[in-house]
Amino acid sequence: MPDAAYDPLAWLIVLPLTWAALAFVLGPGKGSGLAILGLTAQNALALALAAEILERGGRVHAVGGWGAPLGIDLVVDGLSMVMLLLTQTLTLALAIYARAYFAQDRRDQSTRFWPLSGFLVAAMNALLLAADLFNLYVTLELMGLAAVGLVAAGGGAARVAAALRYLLVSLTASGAYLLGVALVYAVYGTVALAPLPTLIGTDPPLAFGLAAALMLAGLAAKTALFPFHFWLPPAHGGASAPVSALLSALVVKASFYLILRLWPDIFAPLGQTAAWGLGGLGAAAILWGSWQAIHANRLKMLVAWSTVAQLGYLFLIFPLLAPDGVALQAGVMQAVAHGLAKAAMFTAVGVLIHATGCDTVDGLTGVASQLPLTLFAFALAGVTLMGLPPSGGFLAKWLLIDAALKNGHWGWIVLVISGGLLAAVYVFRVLRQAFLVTSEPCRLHPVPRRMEWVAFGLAAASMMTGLRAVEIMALLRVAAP
Amino acid sequence: MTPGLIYALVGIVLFVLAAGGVILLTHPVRRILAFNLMGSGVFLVLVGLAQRDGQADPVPQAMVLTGIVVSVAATALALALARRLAAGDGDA
Amino acid sequence: MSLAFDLLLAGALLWSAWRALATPDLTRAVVLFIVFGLLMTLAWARLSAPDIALAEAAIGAGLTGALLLDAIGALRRGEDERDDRS
Amino acid sequence: MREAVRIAVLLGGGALAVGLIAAVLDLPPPAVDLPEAVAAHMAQSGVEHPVTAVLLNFRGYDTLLEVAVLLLALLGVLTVVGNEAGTPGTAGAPDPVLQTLARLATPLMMLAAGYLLWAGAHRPGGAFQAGAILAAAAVLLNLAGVLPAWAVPRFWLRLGMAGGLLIFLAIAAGLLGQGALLRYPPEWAGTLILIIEAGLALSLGLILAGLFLLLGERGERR
Repeated sequence: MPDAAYDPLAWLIVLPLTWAALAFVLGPGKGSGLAILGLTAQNALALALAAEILERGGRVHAVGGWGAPLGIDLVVDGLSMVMLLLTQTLTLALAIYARAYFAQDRRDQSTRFWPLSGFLVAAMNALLLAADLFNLYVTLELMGLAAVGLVAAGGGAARVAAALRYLLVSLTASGAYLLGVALVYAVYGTVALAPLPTLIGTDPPLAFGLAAALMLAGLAAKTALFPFHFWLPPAHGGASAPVSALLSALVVKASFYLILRLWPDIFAPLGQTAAWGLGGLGAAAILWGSWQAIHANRLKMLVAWSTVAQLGYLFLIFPLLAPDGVALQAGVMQAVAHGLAKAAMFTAVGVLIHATGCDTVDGLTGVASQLPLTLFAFALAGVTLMGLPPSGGFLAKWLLIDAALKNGHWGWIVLVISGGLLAAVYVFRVLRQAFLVTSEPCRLHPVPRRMEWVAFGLAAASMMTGLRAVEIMALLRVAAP
Repeated sequence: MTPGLIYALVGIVLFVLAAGGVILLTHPVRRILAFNLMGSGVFLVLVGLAQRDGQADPVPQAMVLTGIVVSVAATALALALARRLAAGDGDA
Repeated sequence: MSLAFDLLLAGALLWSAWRALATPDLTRAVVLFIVFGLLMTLAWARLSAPDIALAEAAIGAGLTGALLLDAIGALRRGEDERDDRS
Repeated sequence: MREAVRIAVLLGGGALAVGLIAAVLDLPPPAVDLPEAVAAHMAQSGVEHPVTAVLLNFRGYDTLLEVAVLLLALLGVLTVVGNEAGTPGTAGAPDPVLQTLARLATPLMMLAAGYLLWAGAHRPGGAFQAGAILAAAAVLLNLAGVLPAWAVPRFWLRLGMAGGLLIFLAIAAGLLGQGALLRYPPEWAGTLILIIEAGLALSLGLILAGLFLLLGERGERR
């Protein structure tokens, strides 16, 4: 064990909380330098932690030194490590993008962006590491409020309405989750994750079943699983570009991660019915989200509906989860690839909207010749969403098909392939418009190159995850102690 | 029947009633009010069930203190949004 | 005796919550919510949780009630102004 | 459609309530006896009141994140109201009786807050209740027209609001050398908890008052 004073596990939570609070003290619009400095350090910490657990395996940090069940444990294993790395990388890239984005002409929207995003990252990291059901509730609320604050930033009736709806859904969902936690405490006398599996055993009482169902429903609503998806498109499609990217790429993944994390111990006793229920809703989400994306007029709404569809894939894995871990790999790969690709897409769209001055697909006519790098980034991200090789999205879908084949679920294979085709339709809709040749090329506003390069870098990373998947899979195999 | 069990049952009814309110009501202030009632219901279940044998349990009590503070924070944010929304409609 | 008190309080809690949700008049609903908060304070005392009783009185009933009252006041003033303009 | 949702909610809610009540009436005794564990470790906690021990020592990490939640709500409120021209308020609506009452009550409430903070180590009370009473005093002064609604907070106010969290973070991280976050050495636990609580009470008071006063309109309008 490394010297405790430098334990990256603890600093990954303390550091973002500190710079977020300091950014608040500095005042409106300030704190971007602090944020980028903090996020760079967090990336270094995450890499150090990854190297450490690859060598020595997952470990526990007992906050207060008490240990569960009296105290609260933080646990890092392969699954949380992959998500931690994704979080730190994405937030650093988006912070660089946001700094250029807000420097343009949107100072009003940036006033509280830095402290809010700091608390968001802190909440993400705390959520990924927590091994205590009640502590998870606090991190969920922390993340929900940060996300709502970010959506509302900049004002405008549509944004505020979207933020309020998002907040009420999020709060109701947390309420259901917390009632589940209360029942778990009533049945077993503890909310720590470590002792629960042995306590639950094979024949849990009715109260536990209801608790699990309430928690699952709350988390599914937070992940915007169909039919609880209605809050997502206005919130993600209405916010400013860096915020949309943060929300679509990371925030919805956090509650999915929790479902995945709690599945074997808490939700699996609900049985195959629950697994197939989630899978069926995921299938509906793929079809409905893609359909809406194909028919969206506004560019950002198209990308937001595509998130609804792509989240659907994550839920297809639950009926396929098996000890061989292929379905789990498929889910994590999809979360990582979609996170990077969707961040790339929203940042690219942010560039396009800034350049053309309008947020419609039709307004893109002929921009390809003037913003080739951004269009290329959008196309690369689209390749991941369609699931074409060699992208991370391809690998995710390949693993999913592999797991479905092993179980003989042919329906899933048809679904995965048709989902890819539907994604191709909405991605090409945008590209075709952008490549149309017009007699009078429109005059575009200049865009900082840095914004274009971030979009491209994220898209390239979503491709690279397909090529460098071995490392991710190796990390994923690291078990908790 | 211990007080713990009685208030836990009240909490269950309260939760279901208020959750229905959050989903079905339309006026934002009413929905926020319903959310607060829902929270109170959960808190009663948390402490009440833990103390169903009549013994005080400091752990859920501390959790509820945390929960009450989180609730008021969320309520203030929600009301700020609702007020902004109403004001924005007037300006538009 | 204490059982009777608990049952009475339980009934009062549920009644005030139901009325707070169902009353057509918004101001009245908020007043009922504050009444509910004060009843909750009693319930916490009965559950031997004086810490929560204190917090509930100050935050649950007091601050939340004040916030809600303030909000409906502001919303109502906003509506009046709009009516004046039209 | 709306009617369908309504029926679904009513049926689902009814089924949930019946299921929960049935489940709750048939509960086995819990396997883990946490109150006993709390009692067994009280001596090392640095305080004598079990709820305070859980809140600031055994589960102090929950409380740390919760303070961040409060600060975050304030940030959210600022994002929403901050775009309006923040005209600093002037006290209005003078009601002499209410004003005198508020002026008399304020020092008493301050005193009560201080007492609760100090008492929290031994009996019910502590930072949250103390902060709430400080906030209530501010709200009362505002309602009486003595204290105007707040405009966008200045540096020192922001520092006061974030101070509680920053002190908590500094102590939590400083104790990493002891082996873990927030691992108080038993002989220092009482003092450190009191420092954290004092910071929290002040910041919570300011934030809770801010949540009300930043939204308030008394005096802000013509």
